[in-house]
Amino acid sequence: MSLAQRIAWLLIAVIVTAAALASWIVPASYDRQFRDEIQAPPSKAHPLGTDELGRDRLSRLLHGTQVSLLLAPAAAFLATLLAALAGTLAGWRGGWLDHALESVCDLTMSLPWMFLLLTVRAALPLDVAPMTSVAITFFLLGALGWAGPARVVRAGARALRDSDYMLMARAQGYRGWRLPVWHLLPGLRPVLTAQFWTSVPLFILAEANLSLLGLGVVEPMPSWGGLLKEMESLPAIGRNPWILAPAVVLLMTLASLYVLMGAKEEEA
Amino acid sequence: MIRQFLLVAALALPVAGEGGGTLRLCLRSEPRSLHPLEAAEESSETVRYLTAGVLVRINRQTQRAEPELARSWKITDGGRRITFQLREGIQFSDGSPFGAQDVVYTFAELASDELRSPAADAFRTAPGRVSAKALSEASVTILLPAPVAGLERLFDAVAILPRAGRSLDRSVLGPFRISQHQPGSFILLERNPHYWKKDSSGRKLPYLDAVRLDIQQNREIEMLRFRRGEIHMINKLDPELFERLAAEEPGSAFNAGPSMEPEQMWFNQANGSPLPEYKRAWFGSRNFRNAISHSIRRQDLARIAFLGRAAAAAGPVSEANQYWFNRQLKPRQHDPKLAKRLLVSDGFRWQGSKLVDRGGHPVQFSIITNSGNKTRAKMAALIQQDLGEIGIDVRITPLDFPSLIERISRTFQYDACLLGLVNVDLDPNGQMNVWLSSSGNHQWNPNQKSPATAWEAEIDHLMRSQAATLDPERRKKHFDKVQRIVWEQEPFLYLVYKNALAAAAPSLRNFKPVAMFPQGFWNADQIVVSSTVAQSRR
Amino acid sequence: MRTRSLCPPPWRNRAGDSLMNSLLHLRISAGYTGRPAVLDGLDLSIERGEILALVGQSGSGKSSLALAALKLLGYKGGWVRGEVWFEGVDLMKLSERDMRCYRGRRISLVLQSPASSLNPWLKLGTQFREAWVAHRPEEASLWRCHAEEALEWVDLPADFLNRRPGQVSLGQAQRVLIAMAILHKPALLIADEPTSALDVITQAGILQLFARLNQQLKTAILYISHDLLSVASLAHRVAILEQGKVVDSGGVDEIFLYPAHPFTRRLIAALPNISWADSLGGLMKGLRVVDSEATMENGPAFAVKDPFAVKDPTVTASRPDLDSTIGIL
Amino acid sequence: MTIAPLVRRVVSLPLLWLLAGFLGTTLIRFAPGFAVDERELDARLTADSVASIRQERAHQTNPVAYYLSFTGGLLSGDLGVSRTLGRPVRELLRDRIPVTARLAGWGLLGAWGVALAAALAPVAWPGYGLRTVTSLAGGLILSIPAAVVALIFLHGNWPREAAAAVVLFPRLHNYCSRTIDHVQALPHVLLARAKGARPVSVLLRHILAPALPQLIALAGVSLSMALGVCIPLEVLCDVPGIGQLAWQSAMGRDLPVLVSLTLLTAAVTMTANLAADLTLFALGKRT
Repeated sequence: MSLAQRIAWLLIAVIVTAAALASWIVPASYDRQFRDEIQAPPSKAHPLGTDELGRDRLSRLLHGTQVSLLLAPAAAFLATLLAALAGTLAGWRGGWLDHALESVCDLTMSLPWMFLLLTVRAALPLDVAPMTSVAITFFLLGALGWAGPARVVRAGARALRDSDYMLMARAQGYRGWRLPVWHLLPGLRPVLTAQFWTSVPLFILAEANLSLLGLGVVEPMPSWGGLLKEMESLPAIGRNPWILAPAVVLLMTLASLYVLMGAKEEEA
Repeated sequence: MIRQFLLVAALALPVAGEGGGTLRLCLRSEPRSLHPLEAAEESSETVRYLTAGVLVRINRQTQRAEPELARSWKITDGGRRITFQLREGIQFSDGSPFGAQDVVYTFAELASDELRSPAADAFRTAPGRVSAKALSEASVTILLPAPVAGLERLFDAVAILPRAGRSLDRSVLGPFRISQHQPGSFILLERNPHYWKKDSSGRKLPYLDAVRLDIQQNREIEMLRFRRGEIHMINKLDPELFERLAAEEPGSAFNAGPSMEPEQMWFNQANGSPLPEYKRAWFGSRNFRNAISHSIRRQDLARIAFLGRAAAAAGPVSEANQYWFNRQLKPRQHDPKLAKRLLVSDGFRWQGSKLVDRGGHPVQFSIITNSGNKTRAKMAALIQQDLGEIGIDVRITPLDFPSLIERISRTFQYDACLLGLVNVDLDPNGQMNVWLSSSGNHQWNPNQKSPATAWEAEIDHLMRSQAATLDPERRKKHFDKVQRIVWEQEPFLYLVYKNALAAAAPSLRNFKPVAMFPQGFWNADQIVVSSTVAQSRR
Repeated sequence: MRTRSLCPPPWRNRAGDSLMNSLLHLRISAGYTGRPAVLDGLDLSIERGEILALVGQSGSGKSSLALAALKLLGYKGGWVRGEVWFEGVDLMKLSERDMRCYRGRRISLVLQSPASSLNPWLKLGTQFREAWVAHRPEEASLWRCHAEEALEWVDLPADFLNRRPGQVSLGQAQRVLIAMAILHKPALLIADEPTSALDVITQAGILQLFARLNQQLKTAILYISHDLLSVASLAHRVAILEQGKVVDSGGVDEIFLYPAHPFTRRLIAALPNISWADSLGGLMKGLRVVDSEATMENGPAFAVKDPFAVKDPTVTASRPDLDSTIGIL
Repeated sequence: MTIAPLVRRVVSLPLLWLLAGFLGTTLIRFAPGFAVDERELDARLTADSVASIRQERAHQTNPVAYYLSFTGGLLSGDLGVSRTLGRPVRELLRDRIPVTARLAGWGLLGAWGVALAAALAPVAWPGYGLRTVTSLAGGLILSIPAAVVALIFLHGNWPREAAAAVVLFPRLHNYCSRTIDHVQALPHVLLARAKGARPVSVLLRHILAPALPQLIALAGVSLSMALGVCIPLEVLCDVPGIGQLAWQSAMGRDLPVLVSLTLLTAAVTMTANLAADLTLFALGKRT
């Protein structure tokens, strides 16, 4: 294992542990408002300072990490899974099915899904638990984000379908659904992993944007997306650079994942 | 240093022959309509304010009606008729003369059935039509279907149009006229060469050569452009941006004191709402509402959400409204003991730290608010914690505006709503639709066939009587009573009045912001952009 | 565009260098980042005009060595350390730009998979032209003439220049690649398992071609393969690669008939038993070198330098029944 | 690929396009707050006025009927009148499409340039850790909200097109670099290098050209990506383009505008993808 990989593992381990142990290691609950210490700079009591409502930033960061690390990959996984299924099916079966899926992709990519999200919000009761509403958000994002990747997967599946090793698999007597599932999907793994990792940060950010529609993470629950949105008041960052902490953590997580993923691919 | 300079500058006026420069500021949305009679929201009203000539102008500083195109007026027929004596020798911006026919034409347009705007609706207090008749070339009489108290104030919003056949864009009576409109981008107003007003030294107003209104939604960017010197003025500045500016350029930050726009919260008491019976009982109880009100730390809302640039609110009228403010009402103090007492008297009790009602239902409700408003989101979070302290579980749900409106006006699927109201009219008649129980804008329980409660019936009565009398003293007494009932019953929990904050470049002279619309440029015809200072800034 | 004159004449000897006598002398370690070294202190030299076969199991670093010699390993995510002496110059010290003057001009490469070694998007002619112009920009217009000559060497008609890679067979593709490799009459041709993707008949043709190139163009060939049969028929010398080191080397006969190193023995023993060894011997004996052009065309498929120009009599003695095997062949 | 499926696609495209419009209409129609107007909250309006404002939207409540009348108007080039801005949709689009086209076009051009450069650089100069640098840069930019990128560019007073390019870059880079890595690992690239081919030639002829099919497919997708990116950029930077219009109309549930925009997006997406496929087909025939 190279040094970079060691560092990557270490970082991931630290971030995951810190998030998992958030409730124990932070000085205060993420929603506790220290109203006399608003926008406080980092101190012993609040290592990353406090936010506009006097809430401990470190606590919010770690709890937000919990939410985002759990749900964004889940959404990315869902999207990738759907893309894999649709793409493989289209690329594998070809013919009218391919044609139909192509059309559905085209449709999916051009419809104003925002309104569906709004409709879902309207259908939900207003007082659903914050976590439920976040989970629903991510689920919807995942369920809607498959079309673009599906096209890519389809192209890959096409190429693989005609490859020698698929022929081998056929020669070995595989047939029916086993063929695409056991032989095509593994072949598509690089495409799918790439897809997966690219979409994780996109989902994190999409969640932040959805808060605007009332479908994201709601007060007082934190999430990376919501914390990243604080960066929108740029001049404030100049004076309180610790606002960047969530971005740094996200970047470290992503960078580590890239390094580890790269290593995995080289092995493969 | 800058401050001192400003004091000197404020007296300085442009030297004869020198232009007053171009004033640049931002509109926060594309105006819905540039037709002055249709103006209904802030952007359109801004354009109307800057371009339109009116018969009577409410002086934004003194809050009194002053003669404008009308030299004088007289109200007769118990408040149904108003007769104006017009100024003579006034020309439209295209040079054509202004006369009684223009006023008659304007009111004929205003009475048109298709026209749906606040300016028009203000005259539709009863069935029937408004009719205007020219008595002479310089005198007009206008007859209303029913008496209106404070009638003259309505004319502040009525732009006088040129009589039929002339271009609406080119012929205006206000200090500026539209010279260029790039939809979605900007509106350029140029000086009206035939504007009738002159300053004390006899120099023609306005001083400014032009006003450029850039359409700019984002507040951060507006601030950024201000710092760069690209715009000269910001109205209704966010507290956060104000603080930043005050720290860095104290001479540019102006605080005109509490505005007229309250932040308020109310519970859903609508008849047709799908709420469970026990929630209706909570929200319908005065004790419950008062208890909630006493549990909220208004000082914290002002201090934290508004960074101290707001004042705790007691009622629907802020102290900025000099005449109608009810000085006897004080904002409700944070008093958890009193709140608990009130709750106990209604049969509420605590299970552990959680509040439950008589039937054992845990007290939990959601507050909806419009998404994208940072200050309101902060208020909601503060309220959430405040109410959490007495064992109430509050959920905050930000919704986009149409969804929110649908819930509060159609489906009534909500528990409580946190919203700010825009109050442009000083007169209580402007709030008539809010207080009449039969009205659709009676938010907590709209469109009632008959008043649901005795106190609502009393408000109805008081509002009607204040509108029926012309005696300002008696009107004030009635409306003070309305304010007191509202304070006692709290159908609306008034939280804070945010301050009217503004930013103005040092190059601006005669900048005197007020709390009332249009805050910074109410005296636009007298503002000067000094080119020397503007250059040195760059 | 850079002109050729900026490149140092690569074949000029540098006096006083002990390594300059060999055509190519490698003393290198190489590997891929994040993994154990593939080549570990490897020492290998190849003389002018010689065919050296490099034999080893798959994964022993044979292909890495081929790339390392051309300093191409970096493009595969690998690293090389050590010295690569070629015609008296340490290639490791050359810049990438100078290195390019060697690639394709003094040292050529032929790869295992002819199908994918040709850019499917370009006409063969274009690819020839590129190979030519890369080193002779001043004579760019002459590319066709030289390409046709090279094609003639590999027995392909000139109209191949107009074809696309998709329009030629596997064997033809490999010949095209070889033609491209000899375009500049290089001193050294590195062939990395050039026949493994081909059928037996085609293989034979290619091997024959290598032998002819070696003889007529005096091109030294580094023949990398695990196909012992082809090694035996083609190479002058064999080097055995195991775990990144050359563990055994010597003349073909020495290695095959008297394998000294245990690994070599294992390698030989893995050949299909007696009959294989027999046929091997027979092959070596039977395919005596045919020098003339005439025999090239009509004679046996393999043209090999006679490995049995024997000094050691025991070799023949121990294999009494060789003649009969020839009959079978 | 044979020509038959392509022909079928070209033929079915208009139908699909109309379907997209209809589905869009339906989605918008059933979104909450469809029938409301902000003006209803204006206490200065009389009950009659509010009622008549409510009435204005009544005829748009049946999506089928509305869409039929909309497509009817479409035939004569009439896209209806925006209900929030009060102007004909056609005029709005005419004013705004060039603005967005410029923004998205330059943004795409820049993003593609940088993405390709970032994907090719590690191939041209291997072993300097360039790959790590570029993918980290991509990851970094990917994790900055588009709104923040827009604000940074506004603060720096840099062109908005560059902001669009920055937002688009990481989304393209990942695919580009993967495709190019894949191609550059093919033997013919190695062989081209072994021939001594000039690096530029290796990059262009031996790496970029074979990667073209995937890149073209991505180019098709990137067009709709660019439209998506234009929304936050235009809203934040107040660029009077399609993206800003889309956002404003969404907030106002402006059905005529939104349906037109849906059709526009669908047309762009579908033609881009079709164009990509046709190009591939043409290229496929050549090889």
